[in-house]
Amino acid sequence: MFIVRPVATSDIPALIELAAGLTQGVHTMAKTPAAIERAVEQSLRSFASQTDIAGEECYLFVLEDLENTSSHSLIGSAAISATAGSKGTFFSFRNDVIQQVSRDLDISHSVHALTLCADLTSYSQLSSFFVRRGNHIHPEAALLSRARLMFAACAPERFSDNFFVSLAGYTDQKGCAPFWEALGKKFFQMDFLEAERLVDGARNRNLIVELMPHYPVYVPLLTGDAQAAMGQVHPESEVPFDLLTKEGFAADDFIDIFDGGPILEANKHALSSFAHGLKLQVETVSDDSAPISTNANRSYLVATARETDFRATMMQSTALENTQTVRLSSEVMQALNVIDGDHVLCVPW
Amino acid sequence: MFIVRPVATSDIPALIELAAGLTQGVHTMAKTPAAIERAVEQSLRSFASQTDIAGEECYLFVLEDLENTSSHSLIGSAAISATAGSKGTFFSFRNDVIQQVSRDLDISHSVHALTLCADLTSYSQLSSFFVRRGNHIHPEAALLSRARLMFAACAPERFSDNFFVSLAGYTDQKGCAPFWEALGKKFFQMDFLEAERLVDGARNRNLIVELMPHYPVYVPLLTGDAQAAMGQVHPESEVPFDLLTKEGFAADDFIDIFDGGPILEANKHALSSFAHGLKLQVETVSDDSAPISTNANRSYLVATARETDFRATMMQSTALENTQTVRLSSEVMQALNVIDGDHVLCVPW
Amino acid sequence: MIVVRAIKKDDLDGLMYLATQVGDGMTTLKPDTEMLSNRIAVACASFAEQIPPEQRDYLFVLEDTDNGKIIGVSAIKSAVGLDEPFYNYRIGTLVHSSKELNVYSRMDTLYLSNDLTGCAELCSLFLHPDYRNNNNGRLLSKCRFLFIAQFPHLFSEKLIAELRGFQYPDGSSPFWDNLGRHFFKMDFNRADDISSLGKKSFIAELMPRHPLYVAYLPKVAQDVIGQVHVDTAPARRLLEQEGLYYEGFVDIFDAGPVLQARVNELRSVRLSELLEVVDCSAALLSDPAAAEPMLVANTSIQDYRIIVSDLLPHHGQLQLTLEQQQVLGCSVKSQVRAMPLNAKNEAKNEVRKIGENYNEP
Amino acid sequence: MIVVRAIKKDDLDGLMYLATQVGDGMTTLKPDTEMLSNRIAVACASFAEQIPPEQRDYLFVLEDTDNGKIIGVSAIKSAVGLDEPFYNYRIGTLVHSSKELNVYSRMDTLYLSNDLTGCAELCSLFLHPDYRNNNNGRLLSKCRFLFIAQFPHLFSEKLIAELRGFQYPDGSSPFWDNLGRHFFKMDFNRADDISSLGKKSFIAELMPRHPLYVAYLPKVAQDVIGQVHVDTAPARRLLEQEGLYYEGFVDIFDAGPVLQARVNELRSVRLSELLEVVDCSAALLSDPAAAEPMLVANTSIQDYRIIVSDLLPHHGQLQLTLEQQQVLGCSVKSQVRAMPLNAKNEAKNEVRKIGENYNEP
Repeated sequence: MFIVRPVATSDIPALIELAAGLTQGVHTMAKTPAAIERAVEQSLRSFASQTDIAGEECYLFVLEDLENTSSHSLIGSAAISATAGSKGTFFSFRNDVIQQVSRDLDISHSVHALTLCADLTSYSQLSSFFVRRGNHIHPEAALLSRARLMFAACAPERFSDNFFVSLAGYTDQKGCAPFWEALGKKFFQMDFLEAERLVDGARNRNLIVELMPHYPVYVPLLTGDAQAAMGQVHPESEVPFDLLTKEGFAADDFIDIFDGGPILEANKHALSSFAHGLKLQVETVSDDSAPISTNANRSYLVATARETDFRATMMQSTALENTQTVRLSSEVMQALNVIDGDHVLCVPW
Repeated sequence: MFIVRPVATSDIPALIELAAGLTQGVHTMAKTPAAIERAVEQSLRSFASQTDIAGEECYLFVLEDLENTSSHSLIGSAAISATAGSKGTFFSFRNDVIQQVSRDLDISHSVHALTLCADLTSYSQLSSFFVRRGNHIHPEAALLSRARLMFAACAPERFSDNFFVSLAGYTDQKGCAPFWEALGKKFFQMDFLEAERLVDGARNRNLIVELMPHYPVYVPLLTGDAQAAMGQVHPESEVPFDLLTKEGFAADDFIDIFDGGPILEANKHALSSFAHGLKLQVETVSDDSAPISTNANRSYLVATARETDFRATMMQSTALENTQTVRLSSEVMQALNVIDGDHVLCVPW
Repeated sequence: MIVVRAIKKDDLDGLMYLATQVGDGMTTLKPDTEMLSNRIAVACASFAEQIPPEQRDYLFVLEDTDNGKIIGVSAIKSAVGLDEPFYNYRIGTLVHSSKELNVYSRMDTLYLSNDLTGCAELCSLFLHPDYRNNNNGRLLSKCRFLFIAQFPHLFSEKLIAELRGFQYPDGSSPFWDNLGRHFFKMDFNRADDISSLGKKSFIAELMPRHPLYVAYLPKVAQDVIGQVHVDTAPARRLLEQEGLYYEGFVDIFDAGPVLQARVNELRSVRLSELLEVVDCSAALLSDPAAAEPMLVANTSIQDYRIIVSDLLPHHGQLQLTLEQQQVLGCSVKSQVRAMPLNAKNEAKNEVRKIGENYNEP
Repeated sequence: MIVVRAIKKDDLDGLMYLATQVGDGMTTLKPDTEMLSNRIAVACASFAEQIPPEQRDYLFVLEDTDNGKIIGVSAIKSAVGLDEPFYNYRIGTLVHSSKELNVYSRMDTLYLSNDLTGCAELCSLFLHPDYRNNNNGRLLSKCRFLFIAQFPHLFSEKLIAELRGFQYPDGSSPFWDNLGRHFFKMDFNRADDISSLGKKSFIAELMPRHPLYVAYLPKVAQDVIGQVHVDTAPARRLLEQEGLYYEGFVDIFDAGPVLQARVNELRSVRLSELLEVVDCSAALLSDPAAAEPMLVANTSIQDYRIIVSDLLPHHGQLQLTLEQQQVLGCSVKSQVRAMPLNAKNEAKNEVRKIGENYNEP
């Protein structure tokens, strides 16, 4: 059984071990022990904060395999920031269309251009998603990715109405990004991985506005390689990409300023966890050994509806769409730490 | 009793009479007899067209007072274009935010700028709204304004997924627009009303890209008057503004390039006529003299669900939210030209 | 004798013949009777000062007085860009630097501009192949500088000359292929037709308007910015010797350089002198050993005439033969304006080539 | 006698005293011992050619040899913008025209640019009030042009000078108030402090980067673009007479003009001559009635010295008194470089004022 819960200080060693599997330039999860410690501390502060507007909070969740009793039970992590620009302006390239008109030649056509913009600064940002052995869509990966949004659905005042995720873009075997070669490198005068290392994966630092172009970049002037890489996702990010598009995220309007990777964004109303989430009251199953129902053929993600001690897991159930209550197994109730009469948020799988 | 129906050739004299009440620079309805004839012909062609993608169609509707048997029974008109840019690129100013950062001064602030853009070109556009004696929100004004969207909801393949309306901006008693004075006039070298007359109210002509600025216009550099006029609606357009915002339209992202007036836009899912429209089957009331129901205390707009011979009117009814059928009075049925078993679209008032 | 003079109405036939000898690449001298007769009419009105200075188009012809043939032409347009926008790319600099990363990037940028609007332009130079010898090419080009020196009040502050840019032997332009072509979704032949009608501004409307970093272009396109066509290199040097400089403006199609000068810094304006005509029959005033070719022009705008003579001025006087006086339409005691044909630092071998390959658009 | 010479290490006290006499508005000469001794160190290394040409800062002092006092200073910075970006607004032109409406709008535009990156800059001129007489001001300014003429290979293609822009008597700038202020959400005093530390680039980062139409500005701000402060008008004319022009670059704060010149077009480069020193004890070579003030400099970079003398050169020779030779560190048969102090077209009355109000930033 898998659960997602807020990170705890005691998770730090496991996170450091987990981080050994990260690929540079792909994963946004903290990599060094010091960075991991800072991220955990910030998350503890964030969960503990009394806040009614989105600020500097960043919530870090871990995925735990309850059946694995070794020290390797922690198999993934994912985060959500209240606002992308809490520590500065979050920069991205907006896909703009510029209209070119020549009356006398009777020609009117549109040209694509990339404009450095701060549009996503006030959005909430999903980041740091990583699951060990994560090259296919395992249900637990979906649980980890979506649990963040279920938390946001339970505590909407802590987040923006809009969410985005920036996914790693295309790089070749040597870690070389064609989009970077055509654009960023000309201003930064260094290789992609070197730049990512120096800025620590951040897109909200002032040096970006110091170095990046201030004028629209006409797409037709980029190399063919670079144009092909625009919006293309890194193979290692295909799993989160699929999970997120299924959740309701859409890629189109923005791309990453470094590698041209896709930025997925959505209004909360477009996201399943908000739109199709069902807030139900827990009803105990009297006889735990008996099956909950012979019709328990639907898969749901289920999470605590409370803001403190958040927990999320997966379960099978009968259809819940027209009910006010949900029957949980004692195993699930224990995992979520809920009792009869508590509220939970259920989202169809 | 008021109905909205597609314009007919026989309406031309009444439309010409109606147009006498138009204010230049405010109303987008056709003003000259020749222009009115063209608009009517285009509308007839549009309704008659077999189309499954939005193209050059423009549908013109009239509001008729069935109880007025004089020649003045036609009291309003409104139109909806399948795409704003059918005859060219539709230009507007997009409200952009440009981020200004100085690392060493530790300052980061955003500056508003207006960018000439073609973003609305593929949207469907509402226009030409005018009702005689229209300075307050009469129910029939709402009927006229919303009937267009009910038609769109019945024939979504004829329209874009996104809609907008450009409303007249602020002008003073002399027809002088402060926004124009600060911006357009410097490029056009003529007064606002003169420019509106020359371009015939259009925002999709190539001369716009020839004359208007190609670079973002920094809002702080505009005069105070001009800044105050941005997004401000002309007094004569307050009625449509209120109707449209109630329908689900929002102003914020775009303004008109000439007078700075608000451009309201919405995805169709945000519009009541789409989101809250109920497609129901007509059930005849057996005894017409008896009240339909003593609980008929809800107001609805009701329109034919067919694409040809569209009709819309208002009625009182019981709540329809959980029903599959609707009972219509014979008067309404006659006005809509529907019979038992036909489908109608009902939208809460 | 060879003389350059203001064009006249009855030069149409001569000009038409000349225009038939012009190859491609010269957009302003096509063998089109209507076009040429219109141009002659404007030029005659210009020399007659019947139209406002900024509308004028001074057209000069090179005539062989021995047979009355018109064997060359050149022009000064008083002001460009007043009818339709005159576009260029201007090369600018933007510095991007971050102390935090210790990065300093100095980037060249291209700005689509109309900055040269209102400048006077040297244009339309063509010399018949049979006469590409002696000083004919240089006379035809330089006559315009002496004209400006004589009538500086007729010209705006700046003078420009557009030069043909780099092309491969097959006529293709690496600059166009890597920039303009991306924005010009039209068959190249049509583009070329439109351009040769002088309708550059129509095409410019389709070019990117936001500043472009030159670094976006492939190196092969970057390298030719401001470079002239190989055949135009001698013309470039000649203009530079007269005081024109490349100041970072280039053609939007082929990135050929625009040379420019302040009118009052031109060699002709600084160094030419008004001299009194003296007859040649008396003893030579100046040392014949020191003789060098001089440009000598009369001071009449309506019947402007200019020749090359070999005698040096002496104390404000210049000796001319009777024939020279007749060709210039002047006589003893008349004033003429003169300056050495060659600039001090002119490398003679190079400028000899002028006229052979000189093509102004 | 009054001499201008390359600064030396032990001039720190003299320079400090001079700096205490400077009022506001001169950001590069503050009475700060550390700053000044650093600057002197760089200047000494510059004259000694111990640092690369583009890093050099040539500092000249005006000394009264009668009492050894330092009474003035001026400088040439070899290249601007290489440490931190050097920003200006460049005035460009954009034409908007529609034949359909018969509208033709020629609009001036402001582009935030680093185009002048790498140019040499004239700066830091200050003359003690007690010595604002005779030719001292002009010597102090013009000594730099003769220096450039002697060592042109040390300088980049272009030379600039930033001049103070228009201000109201209360010190406010209509250009700043109508442009910069809107983008600079910071107390003006703080802005001024930062600016006076030479941190202009920090402020430029906050200025609008997209091209601005000048027509957006109120007329009062438009009118002062490229206008100098009333006290700076004489300095502007002096620089223009040496061959500098306003080419459309202005300061981002007050829109004061940047004057610029190609180094090889400077009056000093074109007209100064190398002459052989001849003793004065013999008969005068040149006509004393035709005497006019000449700038005369030695040819040593390390111990550069320049004075004003009254005798004209004659056939490549120049007579100097023994004292003049001593002050210049030269002797008979030495070479010196000289040119007339005043340009031909200088209106003497105007330039007399130089030094009184001349403030280079």
